[in-house]
Amino acid sequence: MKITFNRIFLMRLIAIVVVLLFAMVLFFIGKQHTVLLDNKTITVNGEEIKALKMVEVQVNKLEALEFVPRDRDKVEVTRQKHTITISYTDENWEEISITRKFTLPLMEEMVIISIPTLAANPDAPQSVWLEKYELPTYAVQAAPEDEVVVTDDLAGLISL
Amino acid sequence: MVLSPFIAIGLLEYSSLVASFRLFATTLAVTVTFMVMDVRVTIKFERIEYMNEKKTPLLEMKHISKDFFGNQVLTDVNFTLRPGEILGLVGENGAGKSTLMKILFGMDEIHQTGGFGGEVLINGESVLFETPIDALAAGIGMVHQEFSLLPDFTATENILLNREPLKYTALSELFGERLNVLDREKMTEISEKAIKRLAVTLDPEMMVSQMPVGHKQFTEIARELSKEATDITEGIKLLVLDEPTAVLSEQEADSLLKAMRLLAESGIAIIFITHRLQEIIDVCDTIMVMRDGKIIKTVPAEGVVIPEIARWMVGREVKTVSHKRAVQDTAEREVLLKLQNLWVDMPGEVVRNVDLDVYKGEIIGIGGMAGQGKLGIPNGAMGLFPAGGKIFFEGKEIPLNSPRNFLDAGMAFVSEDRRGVGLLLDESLEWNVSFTAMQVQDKYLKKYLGGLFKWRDQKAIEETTEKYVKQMEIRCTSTKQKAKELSGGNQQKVCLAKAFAVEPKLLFVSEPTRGIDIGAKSLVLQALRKYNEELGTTIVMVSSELEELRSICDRIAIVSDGKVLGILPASTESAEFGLLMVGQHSELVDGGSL
Amino acid sequence: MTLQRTNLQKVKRFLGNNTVTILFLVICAFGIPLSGYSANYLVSEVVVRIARNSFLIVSLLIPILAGMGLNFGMTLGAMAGQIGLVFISDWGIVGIPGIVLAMIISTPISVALGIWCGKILNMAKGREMVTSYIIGFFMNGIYQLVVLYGMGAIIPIRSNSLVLPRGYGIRNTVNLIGIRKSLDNLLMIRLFGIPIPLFTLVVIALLCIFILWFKKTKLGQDMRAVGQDMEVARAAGIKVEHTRIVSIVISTVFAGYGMIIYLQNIGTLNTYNSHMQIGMFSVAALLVGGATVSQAKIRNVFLGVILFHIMFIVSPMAGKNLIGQAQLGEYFRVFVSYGVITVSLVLYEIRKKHDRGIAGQILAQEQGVEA
Amino acid sequence: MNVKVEKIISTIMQGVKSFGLPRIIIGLFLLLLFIAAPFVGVNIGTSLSDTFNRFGMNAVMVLAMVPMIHSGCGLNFGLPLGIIAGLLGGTLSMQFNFTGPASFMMAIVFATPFAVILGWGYGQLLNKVKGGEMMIATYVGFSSVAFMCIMWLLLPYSNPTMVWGYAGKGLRTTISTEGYYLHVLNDFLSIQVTDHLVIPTGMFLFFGLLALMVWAFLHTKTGTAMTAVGSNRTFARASGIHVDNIRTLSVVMSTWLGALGILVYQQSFGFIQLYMGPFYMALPAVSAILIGGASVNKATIMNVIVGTFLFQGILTMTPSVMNSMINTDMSEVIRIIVSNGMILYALTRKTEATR
Repeated sequence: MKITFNRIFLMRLIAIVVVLLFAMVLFFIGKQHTVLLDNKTITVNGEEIKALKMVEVQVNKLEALEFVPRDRDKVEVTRQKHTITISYTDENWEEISITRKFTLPLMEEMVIISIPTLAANPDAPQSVWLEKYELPTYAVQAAPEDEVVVTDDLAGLISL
Repeated sequence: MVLSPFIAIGLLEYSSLVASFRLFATTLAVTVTFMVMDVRVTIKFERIEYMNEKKTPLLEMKHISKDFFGNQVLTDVNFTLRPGEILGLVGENGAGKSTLMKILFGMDEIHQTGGFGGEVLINGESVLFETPIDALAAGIGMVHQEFSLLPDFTATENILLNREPLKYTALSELFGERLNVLDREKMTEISEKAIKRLAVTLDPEMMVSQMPVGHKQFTEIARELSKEATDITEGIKLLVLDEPTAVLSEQEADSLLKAMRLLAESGIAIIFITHRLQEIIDVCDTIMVMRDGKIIKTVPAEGVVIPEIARWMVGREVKTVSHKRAVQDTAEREVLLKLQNLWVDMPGEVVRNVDLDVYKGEIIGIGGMAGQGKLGIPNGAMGLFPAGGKIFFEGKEIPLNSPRNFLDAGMAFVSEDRRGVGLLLDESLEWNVSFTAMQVQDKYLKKYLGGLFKWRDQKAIEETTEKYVKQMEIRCTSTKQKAKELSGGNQQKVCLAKAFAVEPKLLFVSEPTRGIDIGAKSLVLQALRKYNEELGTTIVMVSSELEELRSICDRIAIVSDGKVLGILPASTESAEFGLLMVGQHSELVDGGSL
Repeated sequence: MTLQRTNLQKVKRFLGNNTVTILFLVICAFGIPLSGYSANYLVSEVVVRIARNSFLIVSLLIPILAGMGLNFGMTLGAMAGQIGLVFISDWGIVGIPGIVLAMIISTPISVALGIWCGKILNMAKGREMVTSYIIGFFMNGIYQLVVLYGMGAIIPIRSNSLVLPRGYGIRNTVNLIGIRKSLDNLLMIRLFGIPIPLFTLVVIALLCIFILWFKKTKLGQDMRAVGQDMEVARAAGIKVEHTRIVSIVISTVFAGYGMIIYLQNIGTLNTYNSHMQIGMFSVAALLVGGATVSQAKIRNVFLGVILFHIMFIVSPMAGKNLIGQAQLGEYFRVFVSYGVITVSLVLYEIRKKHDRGIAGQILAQEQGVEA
Repeated sequence: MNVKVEKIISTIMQGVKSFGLPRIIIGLFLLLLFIAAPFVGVNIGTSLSDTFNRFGMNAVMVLAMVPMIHSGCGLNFGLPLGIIAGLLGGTLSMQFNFTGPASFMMAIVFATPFAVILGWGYGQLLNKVKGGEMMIATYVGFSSVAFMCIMWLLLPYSNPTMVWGYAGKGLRTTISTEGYYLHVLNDFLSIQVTDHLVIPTGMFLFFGLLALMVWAFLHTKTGTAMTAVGSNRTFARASGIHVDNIRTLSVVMSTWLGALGILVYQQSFGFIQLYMGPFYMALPAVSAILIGGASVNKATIMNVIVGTFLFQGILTMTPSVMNSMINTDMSEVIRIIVSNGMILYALTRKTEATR
């Protein structure tokens, strides 16, 4: 095939580039991340940070979640930039509300946010209280038996 | 108006005249000399004027020659065509008209068979068209005999097929200009303009499938006319009409002729190919008669009469009519086959209403122009195409549309379509020769259990095949060879052998020599002749070559427009047949419905 | 030169031309009361199915325009769409962006498969349908090779929920929870208590408008020309082969999009058999709507979806109420689906032959007049 | 010297051409599998035995392609229709409690009228749609299978080994032929060559008998006419042949052979598969005869034998060898690609000038 750099070739090139860019944008805005919210007593650098007694957490404008100690819940979000708002009452019966912005790494399926750490260091960089999370490996090994693949398309005929 | 070659010839004569005058002048008085000089000067002057006026003819074909594998079909054809001139091209089938047009259009067929000799000039420039598309781009249009129209498109859509004016859409930037939208208004405008030039009434929005035939023809012509000059193509300058009136009614034909005159007046040159000679005389400026690949005559149309053209067409007084059987008194002979009101629906070949008596023991020829129905007669009688009417064989009526009854009655048919109907191309010669006889007459079979099992008798088949291979001089490696590997002539012989194996009382032979070389031709004809003489088999032979019919037949029926126009003894002069073919008949005609 | 037809003949011709549709009307007329479903339920089911299936069926229209018959090779597009969905599921792209990205991924695959399919069909002129049907089967083998053995081994797939426990190959079913109904729910309105996925319907409407517009383009005109007579089109300088390939490519690409729309509604992907049946059901629905091998209009699509799917919905229940076996109804609808295609194809061939005989009738008539 | 080499090469090329490139590739592939088999621990005897067995099981169904190809009806994608006749014969024979070899004979007897009637109707239909046979045959096959699904549920069969236990009516999806005609042909005169290699003589003989019948038929007057109809329909018509009748006859023969084919298959396989079982049975048979060198309008008994052996050989050998070699069973995928690829190849080839 002979490639001629005429107008239509250029147009097509531009179109392909635009579509590819658009696909990338879609990747950014459509990628789903699971954010685990954790309210557990945690030890960071030998220093123990206690779980909060009662805390309400809202990510973006999703429904607010309530946590008691040792609670863990998750929210599913798309895009990378998000805000988290936690409101709790401290020992002095003071209502404290912290709002933080955070950015999720693009290829991360799942991250965990430690609410006590965030409450303790509201101004610290996000790496202090947000880290990536991987499912424990035993969950995968729990299903050893091989799945039988049914390639017979007649099955689909009856049950459509 | 006079055609240029004539001028040239005229000039030659004049100049020799002039030379002799000059010779004279040296011995005669000075005044005489002056006079002669004067004449000479005027001639010269005239010539210059002429050359100025028609410096470059629109189309000039010089020394065109063409052969198909050694078979010469065109020899040294020369002619010129000026803008606005209508040239009538006539000739019998196979005279070379269509080959000439194919050369003009640069058809693939020509290039694949080794090109052609000579030169084609357009506006004085030598051109060589690679494809018909090139020819179209140079402003040459052709209207074919078969319509190349799309039935479910309107006239406008057909006229502008693949040349539609477009409206810009943004998507075309991306996907090419084929995604531009058709500009319907402009399309109608262009087609209306083209139709107007023809001065006919034709609804541009009418679907082609619903048009009468004449309108289809006009649509085709309008398509050519609508080709306007663009930067890559030129507007239509030359129009070739290949038998445009063949399918038209008289009225339609008349309006077509009028339209042609109109076009010519607007400067378009037309090459008009037709078998209706009166039309040629009516509409053409010049008539060019071809025969055997040569131009026989090029004359101004004025003052020419039909018999003259017919004579030119059929031409040579044939010396080699190989036999002259005494023409017997036909009234007393037994009628073997009788066709009554036969109609046949065969594509491109309509038989409307044929009445024909075939006498026992004779060879009767059926001739006529292409597409007039001569091929339809045997095909319909045999039942290969839907037919109606009545056939009587030996006094009994034979049901139509049933090949089996036809064969059972003792008739056989050698089809003109060798590859399609005549042969099992993928099977051996043995099968081809023996099949029909085996199926119809239970020949070459061994019977077991009282005829319950009919086993193919390989030995009998081989023997018969070998017999015919010898008898007909079929050139093959063995009787096991596949039919498709044989040459055309040998295939034809196999077809005949197949028919002979049935030992019919009456044999239909359709175009037995089409597409085979001269040697094979005479062998085939001899075989037919011999078969007729030795076994008394009646033969009905259909051929488009009149001379061939005349050389072998007793009587010849001429078919035109799906009807038998007349039957003449084979010994009648060619010119009479020529007249009959073009619809003029004399008193010699002795039968057929007129 | 047309034959004059009596009124009776006209009625006969109308019935003959619409046999399948009328047959279906009768089936539905009997089936609906037998099934005992409420009108409301039926209408909402039919609306769902219109939204789900129309796009796929519309993708069949363009090859018919180009005279290539019913494109059983649309399964190729369905495969491409499924591959797109597998990728976005693996990458975790959800919602509308996921759907659009799946479409973008499916496009080059569809185009490549379409070109290949078109080239093969050009080699098998005159028997496009049976060839495209076998192409579907053949490509299914290649698809399995890629998805069952290539994915996870050569083509990186990270998600454990997709890959078979053995480490490569995609599981039987892929949960499309991320994009499930995201197109349908984007603009869901309720009319008389019937949920209407307006956005999906708008997408389908846009496609229909595109098809109508496409018929007016030069390319559409060329396809019509090629569909009617390849030789005449070629003589006019239209690139016949290329045009035919383009028609198949367009069909394949749309089939891919259609499959994605179809599956976002269903919500689960049966990796190894979703695509195979889709060709058959789409073809059957189109034929039920009154289309033929050589002619199909947009109204055939919608009439077809409605009638075909009413039959589909009611037959198990009708079977149960009539004989006491729901399975009977299930077999019945399979039978009807295939039967419809058979009857349509047979009627088409017979009519083609009949039309060829018309010249003879005219001649006979002429004789009658003259005699 | 050079000329000689060229000559040899051209002879080889000629040979390759006449035998067909796809066949050579498939043949070499099969040979390779047989060579590789001992190295990866697959027993040649068992493999051969399996191949023979499957050859016997399928050969008759492949033979059922021959009459229709000969008469120009194209590849018999409507084979399921014949299979249905066979299924009716088999189930009826069991219903009337014929056992042992008698049940097989009776199955054939019962199947024959169904095959004739169905084949006749199918033939009439195909005569109406000349030129579009293959697509319509495919769908006739499919819709008849779906129709029979309904009938299997409704027909009043009562033999308890055949009907659903809980309902007492409606046939099961698979019915064991044990006690009826299981292995009646397989065991007839079977030869135990080694521990692993058994030759199912009876099945071969049965196939041989049918093949001989077909071969003999093609040498009779009517058989000759059938070949001619397939080779050039117009020629046959011009020779007084009633083309439609010949075509119908060929379809009836194909259908009947299909019915016998499925009975042979069942007696070896051990089960009658009803409902959607026969759905895709046509495709392997079609591709087998194509692999054997047949085209859309030419086929011989030799094509049947070679094709069935190659196709079934590959089906037998690939799973065992591949599994042992790379621990993956890709045979199903290979089967799909090879068989459908073969059909595509045949469909895209320009058929002979006569058609």
